[in-house]
Amino acid sequence: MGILAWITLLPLAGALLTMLVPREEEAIHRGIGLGTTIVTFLASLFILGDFDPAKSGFQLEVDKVWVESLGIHFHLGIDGISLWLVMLTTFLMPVTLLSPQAIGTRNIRVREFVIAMLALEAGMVGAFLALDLFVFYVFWELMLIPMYFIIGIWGGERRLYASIKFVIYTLIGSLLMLVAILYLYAQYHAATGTFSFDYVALSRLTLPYDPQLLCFLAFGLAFATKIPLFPLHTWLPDAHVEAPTGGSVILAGVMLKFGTYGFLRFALPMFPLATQAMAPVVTALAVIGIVFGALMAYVQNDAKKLVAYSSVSHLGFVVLGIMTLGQVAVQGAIYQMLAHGISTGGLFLGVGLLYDRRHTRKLDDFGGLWKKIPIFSACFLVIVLASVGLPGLCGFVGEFLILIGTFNAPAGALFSSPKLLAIISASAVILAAMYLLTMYQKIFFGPLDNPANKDPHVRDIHGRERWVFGFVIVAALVMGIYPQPILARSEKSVAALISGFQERLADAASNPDAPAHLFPNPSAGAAPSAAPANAGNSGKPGPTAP
Amino acid sequence: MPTFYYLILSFVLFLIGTTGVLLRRNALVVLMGIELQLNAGNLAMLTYSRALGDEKGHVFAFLIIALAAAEAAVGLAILVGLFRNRQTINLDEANLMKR
Amino acid sequence: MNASETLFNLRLIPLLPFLGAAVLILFGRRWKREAVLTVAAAAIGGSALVAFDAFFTRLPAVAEEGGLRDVVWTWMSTGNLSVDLAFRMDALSGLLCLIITFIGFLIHLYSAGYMEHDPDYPRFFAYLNLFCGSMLVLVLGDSMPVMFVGWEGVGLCSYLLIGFWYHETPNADAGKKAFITNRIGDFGFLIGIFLTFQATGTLRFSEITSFATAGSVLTAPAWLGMSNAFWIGTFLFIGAAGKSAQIPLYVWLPDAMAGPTPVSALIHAATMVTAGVYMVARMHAVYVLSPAALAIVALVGAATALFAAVIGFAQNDFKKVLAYSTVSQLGFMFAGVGTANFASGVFHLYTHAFFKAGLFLCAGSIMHAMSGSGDIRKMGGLRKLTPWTHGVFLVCWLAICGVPVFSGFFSKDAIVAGAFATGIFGDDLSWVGPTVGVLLLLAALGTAFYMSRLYFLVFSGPTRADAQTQHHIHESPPSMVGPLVVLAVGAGLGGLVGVPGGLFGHPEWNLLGHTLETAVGPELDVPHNTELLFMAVSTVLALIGIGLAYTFYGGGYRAPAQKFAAAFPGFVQLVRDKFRVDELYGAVIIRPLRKFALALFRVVDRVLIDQILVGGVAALVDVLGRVSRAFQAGDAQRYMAAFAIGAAALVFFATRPTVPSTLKVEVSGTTVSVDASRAGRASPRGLTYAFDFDDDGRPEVVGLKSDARYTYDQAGEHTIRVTVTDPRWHTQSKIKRKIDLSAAGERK
Amino acid sequence: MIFDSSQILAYLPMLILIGMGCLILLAETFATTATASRQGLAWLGVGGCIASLGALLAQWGDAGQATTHFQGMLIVDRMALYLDGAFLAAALLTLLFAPPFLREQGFEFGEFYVMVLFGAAGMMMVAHAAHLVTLLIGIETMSLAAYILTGCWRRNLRSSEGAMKYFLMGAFATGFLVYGMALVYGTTGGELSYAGIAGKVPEASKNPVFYFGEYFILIALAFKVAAVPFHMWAPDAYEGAPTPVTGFMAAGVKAAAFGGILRILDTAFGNPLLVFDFTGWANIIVVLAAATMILGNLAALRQDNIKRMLAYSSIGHAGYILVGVAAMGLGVTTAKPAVLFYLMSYTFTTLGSFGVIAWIGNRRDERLFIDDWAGVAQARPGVAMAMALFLLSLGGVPPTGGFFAKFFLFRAAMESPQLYWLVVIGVLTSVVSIYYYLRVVIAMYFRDPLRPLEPTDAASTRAALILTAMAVLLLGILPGSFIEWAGPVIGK
Repeated sequence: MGILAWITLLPLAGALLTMLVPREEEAIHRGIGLGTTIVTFLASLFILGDFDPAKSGFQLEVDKVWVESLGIHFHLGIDGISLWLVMLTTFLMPVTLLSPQAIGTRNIRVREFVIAMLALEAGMVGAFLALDLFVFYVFWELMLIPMYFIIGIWGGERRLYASIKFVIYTLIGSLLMLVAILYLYAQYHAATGTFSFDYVALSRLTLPYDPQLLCFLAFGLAFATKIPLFPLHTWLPDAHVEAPTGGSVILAGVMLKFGTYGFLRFALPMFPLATQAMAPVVTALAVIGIVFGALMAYVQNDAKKLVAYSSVSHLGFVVLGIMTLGQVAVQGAIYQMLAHGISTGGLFLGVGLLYDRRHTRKLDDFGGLWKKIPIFSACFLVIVLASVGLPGLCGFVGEFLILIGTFNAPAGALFSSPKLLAIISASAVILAAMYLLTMYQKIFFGPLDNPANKDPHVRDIHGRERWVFGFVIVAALVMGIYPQPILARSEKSVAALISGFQERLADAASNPDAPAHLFPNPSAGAAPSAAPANAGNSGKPGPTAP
Repeated sequence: MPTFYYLILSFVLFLIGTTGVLLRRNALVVLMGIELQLNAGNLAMLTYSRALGDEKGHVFAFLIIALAAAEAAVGLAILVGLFRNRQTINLDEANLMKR
Repeated sequence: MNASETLFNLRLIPLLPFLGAAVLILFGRRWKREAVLTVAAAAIGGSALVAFDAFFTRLPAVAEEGGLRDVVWTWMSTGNLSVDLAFRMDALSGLLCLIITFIGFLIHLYSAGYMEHDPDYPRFFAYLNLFCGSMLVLVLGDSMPVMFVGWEGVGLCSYLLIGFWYHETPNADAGKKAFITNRIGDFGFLIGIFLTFQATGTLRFSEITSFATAGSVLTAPAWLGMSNAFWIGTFLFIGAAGKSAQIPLYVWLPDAMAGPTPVSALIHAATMVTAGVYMVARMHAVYVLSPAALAIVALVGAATALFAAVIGFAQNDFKKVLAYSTVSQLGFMFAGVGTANFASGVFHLYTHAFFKAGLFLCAGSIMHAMSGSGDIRKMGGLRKLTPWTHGVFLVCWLAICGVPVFSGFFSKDAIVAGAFATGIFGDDLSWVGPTVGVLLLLAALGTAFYMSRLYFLVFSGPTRADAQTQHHIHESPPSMVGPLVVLAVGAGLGGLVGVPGGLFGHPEWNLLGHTLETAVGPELDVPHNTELLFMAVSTVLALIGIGLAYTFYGGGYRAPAQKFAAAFPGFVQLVRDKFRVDELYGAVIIRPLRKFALALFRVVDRVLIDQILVGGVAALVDVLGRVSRAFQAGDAQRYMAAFAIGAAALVFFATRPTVPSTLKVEVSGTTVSVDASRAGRASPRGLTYAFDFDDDGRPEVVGLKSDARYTYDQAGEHTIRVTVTDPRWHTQSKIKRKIDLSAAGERK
Repeated sequence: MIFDSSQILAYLPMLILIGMGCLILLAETFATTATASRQGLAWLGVGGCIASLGALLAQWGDAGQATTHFQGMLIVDRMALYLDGAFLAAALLTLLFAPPFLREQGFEFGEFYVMVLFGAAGMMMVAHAAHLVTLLIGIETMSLAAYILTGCWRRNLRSSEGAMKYFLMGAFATGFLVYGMALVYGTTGGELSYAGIAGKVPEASKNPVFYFGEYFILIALAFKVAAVPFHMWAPDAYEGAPTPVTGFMAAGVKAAAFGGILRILDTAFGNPLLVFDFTGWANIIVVLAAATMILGNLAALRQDNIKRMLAYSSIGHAGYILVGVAAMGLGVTTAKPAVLFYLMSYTFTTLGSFGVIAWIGNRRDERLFIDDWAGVAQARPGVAMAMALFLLSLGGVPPTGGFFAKFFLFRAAMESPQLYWLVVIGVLTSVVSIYYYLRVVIAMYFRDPLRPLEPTDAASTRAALILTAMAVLLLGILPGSFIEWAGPVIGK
């Protein structure tokens, strides 16, 4: 078995192991959870070592037959796009489990929590790595269940409502995606006479315009809900507020990325015509989300809700970057996904710690905490600033690349006025400072006048907590100062993706009503040189909507 | 066209049976309605059998008669059970389970 | 680009303060104060040594070729964008480096005394080091993004230091205000970066400079008829206005005085706030391509200079007066660079750094003496009580007023004379230069007035402080006075490096201009007569200002001052309230924004999406669920009835011939052809189609074919009825359609 | 009429069940009232099922080619044997789940086990039927057993009421079935075997009466699978029946009826003349499927009684399976295996879930309301996990058999463009279904217990639960062989 299969299955093995330990041994459960995730992280470092940045295609592939007669293969592979998302997952997991607050205030059923988190990790890693659409779908659904339990069992007051909302929102989209996958499968069979769910094979399929649009909408709905794109975002604040800290961290840090990752990996390359037609809508929603999320965050009094809405805003940037389909912006979008994982994960860890100390998340209940817990305050400040997008920390690089890439996208390529969109989006740098600093100030600055804040229980971070925040801060700093290693490894894959998209678009646009057929040259033929990202797609009129 | 008349008769019987099932409240009478339906089937079967000169229809009719008997046996047992529990076999009074 | 770029460990210059900050943050809490100070001062001192070494021994040799460059590593490189984490020192950034490290070092020393009793001593020095590092990144940045790192970094430090005494809400608010206002500027800066990248394809300053030539794409019209250079310049200037507190983004700077005074001296007077000026100078090559952009810079600068000076007339807080003075002086600098007189703008930046830092440190020293109060109404007579401070303040005061020989005289004069003499604006905008000049002269008069007012109210006459405070008044410790004296020397004599040597036939006497020439182009050539004229005029104005102030405030509040206040109470109050700009912003922007967001949250997010859209679907499903349950009434006979009805319906509908939902009708003239087959399906076997075209009940066409043609006698409205019959069942389906022939004909 | 040993052997599974049933009847007369001897009866039944399963497996290899026996009345093919496996599993699991339940509720009779065995035999007959006579006999055997099982909880009001409703409506449907058979018989010129009917269809389809016959048979079978609008017996009968019986009914009766539908529609009425066009049954099935999916799942939403909720859910599942039947009608060859796989997976899942429901209650406290399930996961994590697995499988969430079942089914349906909209309805109603399945999960996992749990615990229940859970997981992780046994998965 290849390393990819290992890191997918390791967490599952850990979960099984945890099941075997008696319920009372909570320390052992935590130990197994932490140990498994750390081992997984170390294993994922091997991927990093084996990864060849000069290749654009998939590497380290694992391909095992699952259901032979249907052409379902347990096919995993990694490229520059998924590489870092997997690393993010394997990094955030041990950090989260290290945090004593991960399980939240309902400190019960540690064993189940560890099992759920490990199953979640397996689902997430698998979904990032899956190269078979069916396997992707299975993992996609698989991560839903543990997260549902995490919210529902260890969540807050309204956890039932939040968990069911989360599931229903996500399922509607994902089941329609399943229908679209099945449709692709049938069309692929019609075009070639063979059955396959293989990503590489299916992504060569060029559909006529109308089915493309429907498939794009089906996939897009699943992804847009996950991101979440305005106006599908209302599950997010609820889910985040109710989820325990660990759940929030993973939900915001990794799971939201599946939406954007899905767009990048599936929706765009497979349905170029539909992408072209829908780009104005999607980007408009993204930009609305950027501003809207920021404004919503601005008026929240609940720290977790505020951070949740900030995710809506930040993920809007990612969508914007992806939809430009320019090298710089897409790279920025990938980077922003990682940065958001680190910074927002850190924010949730921080808010979780505050809740642990104070049993409230209302900003008005805090004030002057710096005096009481200076080390944590400093750590939290760094994370807040990373989220604000301060240069030198992780948040800046992604936002900068997205905005500069969007700004310089050729007008009319995918949407009419990229400059305007970039300018509107850039206003979020102001709004981000407004809401995050307001939050920070309300918590840590001002007089320490609330007696509850003077309670001796409000301790500064110590022990494991220091390591948790230390890891997050180091990651944020390193990613802010030296992003190039990350960018360099995704460079080729992104370039291939974009040039492949352009070629596919040209192929599909040449006759939008042609029956489903295979695009002659799969992504392997994509020019590996850092192709001028925006060349070639200018002036090609999109098909009119039906 | 005597065959046709018999068929009409069987259909009328079927309708009468159905009507009885739908309108009468007493479970026993409803059971009778069902028997009527089965016998309408019997009649149609026999009519065709006779018209076609085919023996299978007769056999089938015997089968249906046996079946009706079995059903009646089981059904009556069930109704007895119901009556024991409720002291009535009026259908509209047995509506403990709904919605 | 330049083959002869020389590598030099420039990275050490910002790195040392950063390391100092990191060490202090991680370990400082457990250290003694001496150790903290040693680390902090060593960090910035070491940085200063490297900077001086680089500037004086390494730079001259390569200044002509673009200066020293140090690439740490590739920062971001993807697609056509490539940004190195690289530093570059040329004359301009070198000069700034010297100012920052030198004044920064002095202020570290000064703070040792000033912050002596503060419990957060290590945190303060950590911030200070962090600031110095960021500021050095800002000036040494080789490309716009790297500069932006420093740009935001100093904003952060400013935020942290303003809110240093965070436990008081106004301080924290002031910090936040500073950061957010700066962010508005940063927004402009970002757009400027994007535009630059789009136009030039690079973000390195040296490449931008060599790209920016008259015929390049920068001068091509881009949007609204203005050139790329104009938009780049304008957006960058928004950034500069935010950082350097120009109209309309100046509001944060006066509030920033909530921070410790050394911070005000270093950040909000000498270094950070001048970053905007530095940036305009750095981008001079682009700016000179767009006189219109320069005009905006110059006019905003001049207007700010005057406006802030006027506000300075009526402020009663020592540091507030100095703050508005800073805003005003920054306006001078922008007017300087805005008239394409970049060297003079930088020159003023340099002199201002000394005298304003000196003034602020004096303010700190005096507030130290006055038990922390900065209310000048309660001061007076401090000349004797704090002699050293007085002496330093005197020098700096004369420098800022523009009294000859003192540093401010030369730099201010260079700007004013340049404004009148500049030819950059061409014919269309020729009015800009003189307008700017006149505004600046008025501002200079105002400067002399309010600074003199400050001087007289604080130092002359009898003291107005209450007895208890008076008792405590004392001169500051040597660690504070020492730096003051050094700054006073700089403020007094610093102008000599930029004397207009041309007047005396020795242009090389203008050391500064000569040095900067490699970085920002040659100094503006001002005719000797003009130069002399404005030297005279500004000297006279300075003296008038001082005299006027003496009349009003010499030795305390004199009768004319009181009379004036009594005569125009409204105006005086308005000025004292800073023209109520903050309130205006609050009412027009900030509160409406919050209300808007709140309304959006309540209406769109909660009600529209969550309740109506999502809740609506859920409620609909729920209602359907209840309805579905309602069928199940518990009565077995109803169940059987449903069974029977269902069976009947099934049989009924399964035996109806299917017809399309609408008839397909094609019209040509008065001839119609009708197709009653279901879309895409072959005609079902055995069905009879009857077409009744004239609505008389009798079909015109009857047959097995599902389509028919018919020609009407006349146009008008007709109804077509089609009856489909299945002969086996004698079941029928009917469909009809109305057509309007005349209209249809016309449509064709 | 010639009997030879091969014919007997072919029906050995069925015969073993019947024989074992008779044996139990006999044995009961000798059985004492002691619990142990009653238990022995159940184990006899289990033994019968296992023997029958063995006989089934023995002939699996030969069944690759379909063979008819008894002059075309019965047929042995892979589909029938596959379904037989499901029936046997249902019977076996029922015999494992039921005894503790019956003992606890105080009506442990040997006849119960006999009826389960006879019912299973009837189901087999339906699956093997290639003739209207055998179809009728099979359906009636199965149904009569089911009526009795429903009503056997004599002291229970709901049981007798449910049995009465089930019986009356069932008999009513039988009336339709018999009448329909008569009409088909007559209009085809005296044909009763499927092959014979199929041969006469071109002629008979000219006669409208033939369609009446066809529709009536269809309606009767639709009644058995509880398709809307012929579903109304199901909630009441499911609620009233003793819980293990509910599982048996929901799984076995449904699977058998679908087996009958598949075969009769595929062979007797498989002529395109009858499938397509406005009079075609494909139309009817499509409409029934849509209505069944929607109504079943919506009505389940508001149920608080878990048995009733699962009853409505089983109606919904009938809708999904009807999608497969429609796909088969539209010429999708892969639809039939998908339906079979669905039935197999549904059998295990349903039996498992009703097994847990039977397990959780006791004589005083049946715990049939969802609120009663609060905190089960804390008291008994293993059973809660099994139940969650079953519910997720019913909802079609990986990695469970239910997921693959839906997946195969929808995949097959997607081969026919006319069914896209049906698939979309299918997935949307699945989302709805997830909502109500999760209500139970919520109660079990997310709520704190209200009162201590006193389940009807027994080794056989545990064994059965482990079996079902493993089967559901196995079907969800390695579905390959199971779907391939069901028939060709790749069309065209």
